[in-house]
Amino acid sequence: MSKKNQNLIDRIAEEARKGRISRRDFMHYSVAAGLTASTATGLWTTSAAAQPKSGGTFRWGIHDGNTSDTHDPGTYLTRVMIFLAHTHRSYLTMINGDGSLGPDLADSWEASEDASEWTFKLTENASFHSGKKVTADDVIASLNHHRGDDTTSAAKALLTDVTDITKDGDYVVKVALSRGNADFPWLMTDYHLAICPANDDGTIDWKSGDGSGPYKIDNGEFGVQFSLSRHDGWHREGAYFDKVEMITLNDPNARQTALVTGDVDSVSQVDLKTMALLQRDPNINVLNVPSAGAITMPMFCDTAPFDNVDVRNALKLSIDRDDIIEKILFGAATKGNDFHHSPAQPYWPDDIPQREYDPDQAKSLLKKAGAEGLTVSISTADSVSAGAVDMAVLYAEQAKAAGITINVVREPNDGYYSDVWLKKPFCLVSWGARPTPDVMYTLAYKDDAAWNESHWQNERFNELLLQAKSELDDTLRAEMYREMAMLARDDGGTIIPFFNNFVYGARANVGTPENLAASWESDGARAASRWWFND
Amino acid sequence: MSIFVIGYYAALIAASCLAAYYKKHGAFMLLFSLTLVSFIIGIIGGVPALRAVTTFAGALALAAGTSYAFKEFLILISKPALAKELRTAPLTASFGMFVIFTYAIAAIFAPWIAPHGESEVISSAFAPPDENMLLGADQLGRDIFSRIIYGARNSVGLALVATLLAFFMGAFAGLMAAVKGGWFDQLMGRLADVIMSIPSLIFALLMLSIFGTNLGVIVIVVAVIYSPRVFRLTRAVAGNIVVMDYIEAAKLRGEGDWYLIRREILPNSTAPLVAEFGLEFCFVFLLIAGLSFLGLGIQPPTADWGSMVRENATLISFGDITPLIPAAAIALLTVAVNFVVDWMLFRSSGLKEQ
Amino acid sequence: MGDLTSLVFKRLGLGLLTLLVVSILIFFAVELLPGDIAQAVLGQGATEETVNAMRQQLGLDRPAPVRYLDWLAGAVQGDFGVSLVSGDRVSSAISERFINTLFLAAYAAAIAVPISIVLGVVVALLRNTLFDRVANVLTLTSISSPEFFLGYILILYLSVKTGMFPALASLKSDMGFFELLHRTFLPALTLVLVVTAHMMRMTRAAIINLLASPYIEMARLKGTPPWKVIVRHALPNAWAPIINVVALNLAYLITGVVLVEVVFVYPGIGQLLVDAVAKRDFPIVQACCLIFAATFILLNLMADVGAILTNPRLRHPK
Amino acid sequence: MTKFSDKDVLLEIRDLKIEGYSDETWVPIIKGVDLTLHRGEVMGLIGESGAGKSTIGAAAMGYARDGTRISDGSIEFDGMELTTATESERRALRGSRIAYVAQSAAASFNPAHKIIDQHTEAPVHYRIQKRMEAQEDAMELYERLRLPNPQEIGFRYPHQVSGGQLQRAMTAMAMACRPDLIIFDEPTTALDVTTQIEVLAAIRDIVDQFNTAAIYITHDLAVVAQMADTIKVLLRGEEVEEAPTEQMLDNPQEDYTKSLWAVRSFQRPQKSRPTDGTLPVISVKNVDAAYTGGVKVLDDVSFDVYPGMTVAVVGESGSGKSTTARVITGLLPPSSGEVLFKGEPLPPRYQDRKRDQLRQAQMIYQMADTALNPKVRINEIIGRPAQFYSGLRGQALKQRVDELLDLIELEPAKFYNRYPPELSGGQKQRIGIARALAAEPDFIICDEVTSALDQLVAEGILKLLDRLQKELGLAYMFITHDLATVRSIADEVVVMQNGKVVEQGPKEEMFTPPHHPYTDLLLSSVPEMDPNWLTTLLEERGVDNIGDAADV
Repeated sequence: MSKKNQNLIDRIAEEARKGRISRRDFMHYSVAAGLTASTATGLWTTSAAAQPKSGGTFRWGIHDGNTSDTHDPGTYLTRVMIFLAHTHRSYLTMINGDGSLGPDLADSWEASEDASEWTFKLTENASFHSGKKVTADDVIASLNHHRGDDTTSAAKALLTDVTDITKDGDYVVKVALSRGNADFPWLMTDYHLAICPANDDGTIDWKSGDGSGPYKIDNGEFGVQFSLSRHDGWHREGAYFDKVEMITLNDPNARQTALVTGDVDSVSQVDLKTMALLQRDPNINVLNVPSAGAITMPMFCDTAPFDNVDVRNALKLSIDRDDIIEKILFGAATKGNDFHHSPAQPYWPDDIPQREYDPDQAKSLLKKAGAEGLTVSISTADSVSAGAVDMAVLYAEQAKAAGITINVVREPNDGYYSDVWLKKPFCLVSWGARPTPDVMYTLAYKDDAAWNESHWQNERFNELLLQAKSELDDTLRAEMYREMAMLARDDGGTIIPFFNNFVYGARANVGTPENLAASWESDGARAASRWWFND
Repeated sequence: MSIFVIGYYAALIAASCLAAYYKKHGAFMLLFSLTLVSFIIGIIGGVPALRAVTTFAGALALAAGTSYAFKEFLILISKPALAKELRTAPLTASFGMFVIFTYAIAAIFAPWIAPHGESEVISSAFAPPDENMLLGADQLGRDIFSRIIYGARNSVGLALVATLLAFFMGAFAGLMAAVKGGWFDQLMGRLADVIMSIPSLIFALLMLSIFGTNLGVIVIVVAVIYSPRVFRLTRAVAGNIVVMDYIEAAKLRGEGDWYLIRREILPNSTAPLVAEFGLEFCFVFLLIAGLSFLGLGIQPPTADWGSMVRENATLISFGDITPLIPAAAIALLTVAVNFVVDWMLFRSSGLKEQ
Repeated sequence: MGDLTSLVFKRLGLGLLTLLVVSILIFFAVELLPGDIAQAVLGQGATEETVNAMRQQLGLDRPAPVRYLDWLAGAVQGDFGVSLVSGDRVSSAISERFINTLFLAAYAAAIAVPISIVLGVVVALLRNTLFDRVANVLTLTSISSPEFFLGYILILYLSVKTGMFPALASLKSDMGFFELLHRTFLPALTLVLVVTAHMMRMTRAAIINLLASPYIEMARLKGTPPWKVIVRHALPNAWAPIINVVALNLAYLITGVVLVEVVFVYPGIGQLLVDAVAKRDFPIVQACCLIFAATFILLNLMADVGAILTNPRLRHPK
Repeated sequence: MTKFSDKDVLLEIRDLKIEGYSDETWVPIIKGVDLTLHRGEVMGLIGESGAGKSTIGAAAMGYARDGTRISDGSIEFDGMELTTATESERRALRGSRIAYVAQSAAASFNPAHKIIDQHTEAPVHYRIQKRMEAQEDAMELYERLRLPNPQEIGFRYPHQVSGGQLQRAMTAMAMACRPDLIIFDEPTTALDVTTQIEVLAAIRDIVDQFNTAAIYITHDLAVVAQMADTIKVLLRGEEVEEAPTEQMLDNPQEDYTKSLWAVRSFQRPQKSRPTDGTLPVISVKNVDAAYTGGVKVLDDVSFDVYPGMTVAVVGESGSGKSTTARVITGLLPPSSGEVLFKGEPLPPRYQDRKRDQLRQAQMIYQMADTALNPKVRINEIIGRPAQFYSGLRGQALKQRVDELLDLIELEPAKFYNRYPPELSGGQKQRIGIARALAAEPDFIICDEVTSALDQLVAEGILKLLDRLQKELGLAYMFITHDLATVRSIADEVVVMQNGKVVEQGPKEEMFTPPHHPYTDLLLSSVPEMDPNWLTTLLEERGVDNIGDAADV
């Protein structure tokens, strides 16, 4: 056993003693560090002072809910629904706490050579809350819900490459793609793709709220709260709480007060301004997890003045990322480098030089482009993110040093994504975490993507994107992503100042695993099934 | 027992005795009951509580003194007719006038008074107060004090313009309705009913969502929301005037509606309208603050008290007073306006209760 | 009494007309809102195809006047349609929220109305004393403070610092009545602070306005003690303006509490309406606005009827 | 002062001074008045408005109205000094030993309570009687005051009872605790003459029956002559003179008193209609009119007004006098009939009349306070019609205004820039006249122009109007309820009752019998200076007859 591995085991054991690591994770890491499963089990029993305990009602304040939410997975939009989906429904695959891809309904999956056909083997233990077994029919109907001409699903674009979905017996599902996609199992974690019980006609029954997740809904009201209780016989490990209450708390102050006063056990988002103050409260743990989510500032590369790459780079140079991270995010972010690939995603290239605030160079670039004293307008709204307006204002202040005048236009919150995004040449956009760089680039940087928010057309980039998609060799893939990152950084039309962290909080008596998933807030939206009460 | 406590009670008792000696019953009751209450406060809260009482009383006395001095100042500089009116102003009203005056100065001379620029980032976020920044910095490191000064200009200016517009529309419609009567009166009345029956915040929300949140839209929407109230009041006031014989005389002379409104009705309805203006101003101010609170207010980085409260509201749970300052600025101004309005209503209603 | 009945019917008729105009206004306001329900529901994930598919499913491709008339035809039969987003009946979507709103309003009113009237009478009796002036300053301050400000202060002192009351007013179906009262105390108290001052000042003003009346002087010259002058001789004649302001404030308690709902996370109808506006869910917006407008109209009508019923001249005709 | 002995003194006021608060200072209202009242004595306090009559009346109860204070002197009631007594001691006297009857019973009864409940309030409060006893007693008093239905009337609300009856009910209420002293503060001023008699008689009887002392405050000499044993005349807060009634009437000492007496002597010769075929200026022809709601208020009214003549329209409130004026001016279009101006029919609505037609008929209002816009300067009030009709501008306009001010005997330099509230009642009324004259009309409607004024001032206005008529050849339609005014200024009289013209003709004819019964009732009800007038009249009419008349 290497020294490095021994250190790792010591650390894991220490974490286990403090009760900060789950048994599952403990086993996972120990085995990874070279122990056999039985040795690991022994070590767990000796070192874990506080292993997950069952029981209790988990009151969970969630920051984005709406009275007009529905159970339709195709129109999931708010955090409350996404979190609820991860609590009462199942997916084919799930993202583990350490960011790896793990099984949910599918026990295992494999691809054809060119990654254009995928086979998922389903677990035979899974059942819906109604008692019905989860079979291939349910999976096929659930995926088809997002396909076809008359679907109203927001996930339609995700599955456009799927040509056919077939079953091979009750527990095997085969998916045929029009072109290879090595990341297809990752796509299956998308929050829209929850598996619902199928009707006889091949549609799904989403209205009843039935699912095969760790908890079943007892009662609830959209935009207010949901009460759930444990689904005995859930097909995976976890679900320690007896009951879960998911409460919609849209007002940041109400959320925080509820956490401070103990009206809830955890909240899904903490106001960054008060993060530091909250950390001082001994009753509260602030959980700060780097994510792949980002605020982007796309410029239309085909619209003056952004059609000049020097202007674009000047604008990229005149933003002080550190200042923004400090003032807007209070440090809770990873510095961005103008390519949409975060350290929380696989294949992240760690050797690309960081772009820094350099108003002088920006000035000279502008001079070169003949655009000195540039004036542009940037559109933003509070609905983009809590600090989006402040951020734009701060950027405008910083850009003054480069002789750039930026007018901040606060747009109405309502309809921002229908009237501003993709319509105004320079705006702020909030992007949720996507599991892989491929998904992200395909969605918003591919030349013909519907959401190519910067109207960026780069031949080499698109070529690489297609190659990487079906490349099953990780090393080659990583190299391709590195080159794409450089292209986006130096030629692309999007400023990415930072990847924001997920900052959420829990009462001190709530036990959490060491690794918290970075796909969503609250441990990848799975706090209900992964956390527990310590006392 | 500290010297402070001894001095505290000695001063109170001596003042009570003096008041009693000079037969100032009100003052005596006030002072002596304060003495008695202080015993209880002192027992429960100890010296700090007594200090708080002293500070509070001192602040009150300072406010009263300032108001009194300001009133005398106004009396001296104004014309005899106005000075006579001013002499009737109670302390609360002169306090109100003083506050309004201060706000007006702050608003007009904001660029000169404020030590820093409105959106100038000068330090780190939430930097504590120092000699450079009176009240510390906000979430972007901008000077809160400067932003409050500029906020006076923006918030108060916006509310003022909106109220003026509401008044113009409401009063004009009300006067026309009172003079014309008949179907026009009915129509305007129904229209006012319709607007009033939709909750103001909802109405503003809808309209601002439709037309965007630029200043012009805010002013117009808020004016439309509040004009029915002005309309109703003007209609009622003018309704009392149009039955006067001098209106009948003017009508029988063959005067037109516009002359009736301008020369006969308007001069007689100014007092209640001005008082209403003050009240409306407060409501408009609070509505705009509420809109800003919901994120539909003035565009950033323009400083505005409502948004300043909203931006920092979460700090309240930690006992940080930063967000309370702009909120208190809102409250102080509305209180001040209400004080003045109260006095004016008292004057115009002719209540001479002693 | 015949006059009263005909007045009520006339006002109800006018009220219906007002509601009709409100419904037209709201319909076209929702139409004018940028974006539509399909875009709102699909959010960032909307593509043209899916948006069109959803529009077609919801019948949004028909011209606006047709949709309005369709809705109106249902509405006059008491059918306010189904929520475009969830497909639930509007009545069932709203009823629970509306009951919550009514509960909070009733709770606040049950505290505020008696307090403000009693205080108003006391202050009128002690007019121009120190007590009156202090009350005046305090009420003005509470009128002048933004609601959210009051709410936050109450949370700070009664919840965060002392922990006496929960800061969240979220409701559960299995709550006992007293737990319910305890849980909703802070929002109720905020509302009480907002409305009490107004009602109290109006009560005081209405009474003091009457003190110059000859019959008050007569009562004094009959040797009636001051409290009896106020309670027996002034108050009975001051009911009309008091009822009016009470009605106005009750209407406010039902229709104007969005901010308080936001601050305390109370599941009332205001929050529902704001959400529905965000989602462009026309039937819900329409129904909420009509409920608000009807509340306003009915309370105003009740105030007028109340004023008539407390006025002996109108109650006992010659 | 022979009737009452000194040991029976009930109320003794010495050197009373009262101040009122206005314009931030205390100004004296009563400047040292003495008053001695014996048990059973009725003293009349008489004087013009502003003389301080009511203030003294209230002070006799130890009561200072809001905004006034008793600054000096003593008020001794039955051995108790009221100025130094505590508020509760003074309050204990009110209602029980000193009672008050206010000018307007309609306003002074609380509209929210039944009459009898208000009646029993004081006796129950003072524990003089139980509630039921007090009610029994109230009914008895109602009967004595000759109220119809004494058992039932108390259970009505004030607005359900007529003004004359209310005034008697209020007298009964004052009597509830059998007080030693009652203050009557102009109790009949607001009533029509026919009703006034009834109330006067009732008050006199009950005061006699209980031998209650009373202070009777009024501005009407004839009324006080009927009621008082002693009369005290006041002028601007000071006593002018005091004497037993007969003596005062026969032989007033002071000039001021004499001038009061002399008011009633103005009279001018009656003119008769022109016989040369001149058309009447205004001719009202068979006019019917109704207000919205359909109640008919005018029924077939016809009369003519000839140039240069004064037609007085008399009648009690509700008789349709003012409505007739509204029909003529076009404010209320008649439902049938028409109004002719110099033979030409006038459009029924004023909006349809031409500017010149509007100019020809002007109006002077009863209440100068509401007739003049308080926020407009005198020069504009008067100048506007001249500017509006004749298009005068600048210097010409100023000259015209000066001329008009001269005409109404107000000094132009002094009044040109003033506002109405700075003027006295009589001056305001003159401005009203000037405004009418500014239009250069042929015909002026004078709507009760003197009834709100003190007698001396009214006299001046009447003389002015008379002079203007002579100088400018104006025709007046003089609406009034005061027969004395009619007697002094009218050429022709139209008597109206319930919207109908009862009788019309030249003044001399109208004032000489035989009359129409209603005219007779009106004429005979006007109080006369003779102290025995009321007694005689009551004997003539018989008590029952009066009760009916009062219920009209």
